[in-house]
Amino acid sequence: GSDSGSGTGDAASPSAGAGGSKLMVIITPSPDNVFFKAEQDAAAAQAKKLGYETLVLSHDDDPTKQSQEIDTAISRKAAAIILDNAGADSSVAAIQRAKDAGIPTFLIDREINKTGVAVAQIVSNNAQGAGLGGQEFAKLMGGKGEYAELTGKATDTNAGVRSQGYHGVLDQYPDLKMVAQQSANWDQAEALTKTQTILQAHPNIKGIIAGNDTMALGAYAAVQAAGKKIIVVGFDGSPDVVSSILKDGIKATVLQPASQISEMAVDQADAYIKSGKASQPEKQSVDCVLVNPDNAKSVTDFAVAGS
Amino acid sequence: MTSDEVLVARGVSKSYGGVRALKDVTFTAYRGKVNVLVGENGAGKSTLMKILSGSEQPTAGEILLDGEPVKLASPRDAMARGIGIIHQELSLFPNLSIAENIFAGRELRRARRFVDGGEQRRRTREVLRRLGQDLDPDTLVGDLPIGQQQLVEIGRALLEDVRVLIMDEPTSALSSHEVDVLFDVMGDLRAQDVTVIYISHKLDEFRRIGDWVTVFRDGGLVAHESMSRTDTGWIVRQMVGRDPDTLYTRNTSPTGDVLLDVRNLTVPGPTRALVDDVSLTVRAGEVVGVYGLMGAGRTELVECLMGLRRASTGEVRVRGTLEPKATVRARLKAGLALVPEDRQRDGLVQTMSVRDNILLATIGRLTKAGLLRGGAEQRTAAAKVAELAIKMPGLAATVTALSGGNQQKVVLARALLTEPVVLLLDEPTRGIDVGAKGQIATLMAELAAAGFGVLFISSELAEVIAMADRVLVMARGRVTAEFTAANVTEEALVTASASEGVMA
Amino acid sequence: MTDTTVAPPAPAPAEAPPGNQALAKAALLLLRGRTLVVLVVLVAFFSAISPEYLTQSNLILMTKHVAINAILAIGVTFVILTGGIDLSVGSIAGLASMVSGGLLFTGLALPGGTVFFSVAVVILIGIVVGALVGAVNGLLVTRFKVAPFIATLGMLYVARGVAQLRSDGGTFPDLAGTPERGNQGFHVIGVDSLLGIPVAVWIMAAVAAAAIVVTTRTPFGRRVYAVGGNERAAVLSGIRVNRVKIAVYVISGACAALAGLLLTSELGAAYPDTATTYELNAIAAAVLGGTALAGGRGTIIGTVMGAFVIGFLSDGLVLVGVSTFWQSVVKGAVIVFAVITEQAQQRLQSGLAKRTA
Amino acid sequence: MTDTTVAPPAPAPAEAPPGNQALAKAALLLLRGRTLVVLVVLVAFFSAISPEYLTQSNLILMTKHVAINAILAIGVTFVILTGGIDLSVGSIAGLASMVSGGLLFTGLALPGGTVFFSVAVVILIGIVVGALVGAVNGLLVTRFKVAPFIATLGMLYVARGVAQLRSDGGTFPDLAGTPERGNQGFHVIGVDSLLGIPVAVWIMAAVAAAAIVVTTRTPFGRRVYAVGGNERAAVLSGIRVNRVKIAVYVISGACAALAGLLLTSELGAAYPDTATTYELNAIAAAVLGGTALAGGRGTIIGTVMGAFVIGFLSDGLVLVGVSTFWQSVVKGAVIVFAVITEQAQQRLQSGLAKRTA
Ligand SMILES: Nc1ncnc2c1ncn2[C@@H]1O[C@H](COP(=O)(O)OP(=O)(O)OP(=O)(O)O)[C@@H](O)[C@H]1O
Ligand SMILES: Nc1ncnc2c1ncn2[C@@H]1O[C@H](COP(=O)(O)OP(=O)(O)OP(=O)(O)O)[C@@H](O)[C@H]1O
Ligand SMILES: [Mg+2]
Ligand SMILES: [Mg+2]
Repeated sequence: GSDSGSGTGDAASPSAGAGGSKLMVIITPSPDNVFFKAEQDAAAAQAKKLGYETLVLSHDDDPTKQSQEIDTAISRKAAAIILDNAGADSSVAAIQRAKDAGIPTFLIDREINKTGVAVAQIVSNNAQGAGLGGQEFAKLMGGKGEYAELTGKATDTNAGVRSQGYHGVLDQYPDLKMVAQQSANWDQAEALTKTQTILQAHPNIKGIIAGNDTMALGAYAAVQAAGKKIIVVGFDGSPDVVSSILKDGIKATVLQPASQISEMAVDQADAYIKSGKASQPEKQSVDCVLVNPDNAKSVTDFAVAGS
Repeated sequence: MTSDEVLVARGVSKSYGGVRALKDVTFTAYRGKVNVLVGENGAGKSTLMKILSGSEQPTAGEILLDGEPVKLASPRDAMARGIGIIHQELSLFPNLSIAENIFAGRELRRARRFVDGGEQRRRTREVLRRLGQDLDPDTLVGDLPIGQQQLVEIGRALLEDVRVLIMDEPTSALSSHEVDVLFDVMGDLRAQDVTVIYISHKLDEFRRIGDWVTVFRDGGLVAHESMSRTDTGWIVRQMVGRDPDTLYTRNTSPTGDVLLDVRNLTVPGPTRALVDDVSLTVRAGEVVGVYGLMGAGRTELVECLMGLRRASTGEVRVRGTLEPKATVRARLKAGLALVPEDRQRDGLVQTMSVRDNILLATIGRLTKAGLLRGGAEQRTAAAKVAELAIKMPGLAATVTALSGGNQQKVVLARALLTEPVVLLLDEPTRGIDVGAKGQIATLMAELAAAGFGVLFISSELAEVIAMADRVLVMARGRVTAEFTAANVTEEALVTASASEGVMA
Repeated sequence: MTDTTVAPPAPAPAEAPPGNQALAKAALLLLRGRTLVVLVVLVAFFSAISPEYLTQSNLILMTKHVAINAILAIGVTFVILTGGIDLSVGSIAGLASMVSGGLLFTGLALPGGTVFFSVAVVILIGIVVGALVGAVNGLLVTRFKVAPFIATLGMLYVARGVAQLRSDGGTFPDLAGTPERGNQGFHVIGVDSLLGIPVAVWIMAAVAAAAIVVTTRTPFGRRVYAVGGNERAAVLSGIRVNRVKIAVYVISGACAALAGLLLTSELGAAYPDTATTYELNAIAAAVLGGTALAGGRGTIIGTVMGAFVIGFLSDGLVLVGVSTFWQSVVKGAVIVFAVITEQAQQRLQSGLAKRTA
Repeated sequence: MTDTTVAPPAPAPAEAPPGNQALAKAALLLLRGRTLVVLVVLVAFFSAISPEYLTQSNLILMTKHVAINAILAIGVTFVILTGGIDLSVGSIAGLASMVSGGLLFTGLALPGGTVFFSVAVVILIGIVVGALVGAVNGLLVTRFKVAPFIATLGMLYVARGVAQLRSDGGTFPDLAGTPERGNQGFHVIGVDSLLGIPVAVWIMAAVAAAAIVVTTRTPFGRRVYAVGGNERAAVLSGIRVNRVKIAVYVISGACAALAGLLLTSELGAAYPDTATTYELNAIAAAVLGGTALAGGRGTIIGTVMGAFVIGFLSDGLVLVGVSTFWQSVVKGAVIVFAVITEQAQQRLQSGLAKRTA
């Protein structure tokens, strides 16, 4: 192997990655989305608390860049990698490479399409969360009327999972009619213009359900500009949407406990480094919480107080 | 058709847009002879050669090679048939070495696939030596002075296996020694039965080497003779179509104050000073000609006067005031204006209309509250067009739709609008037809009569002699002689232009 | 869009020469107004598919969407007219967005405390920042002789990085301002309407009108064309070429900043990825509208038409529900196709000139 | 990386002229090898900060990361040498990735059933697709006289759209192949190592070596420089300029496809956004390495060095944990800075020529 000089012997052994290293590498999508920033910050804070050095990187949703960053983690002989990955399929090889080099990876937020590669895949239960969001949306709509859906980047698994989760609920209402579905690539400005155009084609739309909060914010800006009363529901539980909910703007969102997931991942990584074996099953999901005007006050930084 | 007629152009015509560059020309080149082609600028010589070498297609007519009609669709075609050419405008690659230039497009190969760099270098060195040059074949052509670049271009043609070699003004930047070497080479070629077509403006030169002479005028072939049956006077008469003296209007206005006073101007250059300690004056009402061979530094002189180049030493006074600031704007303001040598490259904005081109230098004056006054623009431009008798489809026409002479007048009109006191004209008659030349001469005389000073550059003996009140001769950056209209002769100009010495 | 907007890609041609090439001339006219033709075809096509396309409200909305790209493209057109290129406009828009958004949301932290500026001042500062970045581009191009492609490519990265650093990647979520701070009203430029037309459209119209006046009616405009048409001739005519070049990059930067601010106002939030990759759309609009990348040829009206084509095309594809992927293919094909027709036009034109000269 | 790789931005100059400008000449040498100098400075800087930077394993790793961009940049260098530009290489890489990924994962559906090809054939098909797309670029530029910037900008959109349509936006997740299908082994090019060096690095070395031979030792290579140096003279020399131009776009397309395949193999999955915006990095590498955008000047070695600078810089910034935002700023600044030093070099060089000639 080319990883000579690591001095840790058998690279395949699960505990080899420790090698005395106190470095935890945290890789997420670009922190210019608050959600990922919260995720990064929580992981880094928890790792520091447990006495690790941290290297915080961002892959900007480019699997190649992620792959190169994982290489860097390998060459810096990280003790563990905490990863919010860039693609369910296109991340597998890189994570496998880390495993082969004896470095355990703990996935957060997004799953990959393979088990036995990462030590843990701790994700918020997107399907369950989308179910919650769908139910709330249906309730707000009164079970009938036209609506539009903004989906995330087509290459992102969560985009598909959430959309399916929404439809699992919404399709049961015969009077709820989806009149438009467009991808806004998770982007705020794109959500704005696409919503405006959709509203032109379908002026009777009563609601818009979005695959994440950034797009919900873009959609809501379009709704406001059109001077309409349209129900907007998002996903993530970002502070901006929470404050919009408090101001009677966006109606609801589904909070993913980002900070909690990050902390769990770091704790499990720590346990794994110390004991050499996994303390939890690989697939773990943390339930999402619906945020609406009833509980929005108690939400801070991707966590609901008392939940 | 005798077997001696290698290459024949029969009934060839060529038009560029509206310009008829060649009108039904039938030209013959004889085997193993040096066939000289002469004619004034713009007579159509290069156009015919471009057709014979495949880089232009005739509008009408045909080409016969060894009596067979051939189609020369590209330079490649012509080369394949053994026709090589040295272009008037250097067509070299400044980014490549001498050897690579010489073998561009027909590289020597090793193992079929690879360039044989060693052999190319060897043969390049050989051909350069044949031309009397001891240059490193790996030197970048862009780093060579113009004269040596011209030799590289010649070397390239010599290395081709040619039956017909066209040389379009190959000596324009060569020293007399280099010309001698070249003529020896041409002698060898002739001995090897290679047919040479040779174009030159230098009467004394081509009379030495030529076997046949063909004279072009205004796109047509006017005479074709064995060199031995001609003399210089005959050739000039054929070229001009009338006595050289009646062609141009001479300035007769009295001279006034010194308008332009240049002292000890030097422009440094890569190898030697481009302009070397030049002093001169131009008075009101005076037309001063500057004669010299190509590369003598005349263009650099006027460019420096205009602020386009930095002088290392020297003073420039306009109307007695020292002008220390050498920017184009400052010199324009002081009252100088330049009509550049290469109007396509330096003069015209090809994307603009006639009107916008005329007004370009003075557009700032035609505003009201910061906005252009369309009416004033139209009037100002129209007035100049009328004054200079510019022929054109309309003020809004793109300037490229005009003929060469009229394009030249557009640049002149722009210069005149800046209200200069001294006009600098660099080769104002280059590339324009005989009629337009006469008009430019008349214009210069009129300008002088109106109190301007005129300094013009020319490479044509007859023209300087006929138009200038005073002639300065430049060679190697220096002024080597000065003549008045009364004592100037062709011989004296030619001698002074080849001189290495400085005027006493 | 009256028919006076038929954009000639070059200054008006020669006064009509006599001759009976009526047919050829009709074809030429069609090609000259090709951007308009493409636009009309697009509108006809989409309104045949979707009845909502040709409604007043949708036209207004699409025009509003066009506004951002049109303003970017107008700025870029100035640069391209001089023979340069500006790849940094998207990043400049993002930077201006973050600078102004930050001033509205968090204010300016000074030693004496945090200062808030009125919306007008904030907008002004945003535009000045854009102009300054443009000036840096201009200096790199003129003073340091860096190729425009490289200078503005470097700036693309630098300005985007600085925009992200401004908030450490975060979003400034609320730009509404408060009465105490005296900075309310930022929504006016991006959200509000005046006489039924969005303010952003009025701004685009104002920018376009100003740009048309500058390019066609001022000495500066003439010099821009001259520098792009033949730089050496421009120098010899006493034009301070470097100044003109710096000025066009400043204009481009200022336009980019303005576009960034409109986008930000519309969204009600400033995020550092604002207008990422918008530079390609802006350049495409200019070229579609007949601006030659070699410089010297092009019109503002053409550029605006180009932006309309791109915008009406994108919105139409969304309206009829075409997938993003096809949107990409169609857009690329339309750009290349439009430029090929330009070639045809030039050939036809010079052919015509030959016959009528 | 021995010192023979000091990249002269232009073919070797005249034999050193005599003279005692030793100092000026030392400075010139330094500037001529500036890409190497920048690289050495980078390495020194990062290894001072992080002990892991200068380990054998990290150097091998970084070189592997460089490979993709280097191969893209080598292809683009050919195009730039002729005076063109290729903005479509990132999209071509993505398209090749999806075509080959699709062939491995789902096979080719024919009327008679689904056919699977061996890995070698799949790779070949991917590269041929890239070459064909390049040929279309070349035809647009030569036959239809579309400016290279626009032709390849259009292709940037079209090829990306087609890549996305190939899988309707999805990913081909598993490219391992199966023994029955006889298509195992795709991981070899992107994952495996040979003699301790990743196969991708060997491939980069092979591509670079071939490109060096082609540019410096073959008639075709000389013609590429000739076309970029003086197109008119090239025509007059009988060089078939259009063929040369088409060929360079084909080379660029093929290199882009190869880079896309390496990337895909490394990731073990093909997704349609592969290599998005990589074109800018590739062009930046070429220019950093001394390739002139005007054409005619540049070397493959310089380009490879440029790719090393960009790659070692990025990886170094990642290794020491600099935020993405600063990475962007630093990268932009380095690109511009390197080109400014090139200007300085040229001035110094011509100054020197003046004094020594
Ligand atoms: N590409 C072109 N487009 C338009 N007109 C042209 C072109 N080339 C030449 N001409 C015109 O054709 C005529 C003949 O030009 P040509 O170059 O053949 O003259 P020449 O006899 O070689 O002159 P010189 O002695 O100056 O070289 C001139 O009027 C010139 O302006
Ligand atoms: N780019 C250049 N590089 C090197 N040497 C040059 C360059 N340009 C001009 N020279 C040299 O400078 C001198 C003057 O050149 P130039 O051709 O401008 O003179 P000129 O008298 O104006 O000639 P022309 O009759 O062509 O107008 C010549 O020795 C020439 O070789
Ligand atoms: Mg000629
Ligand atoms: Mg001259």
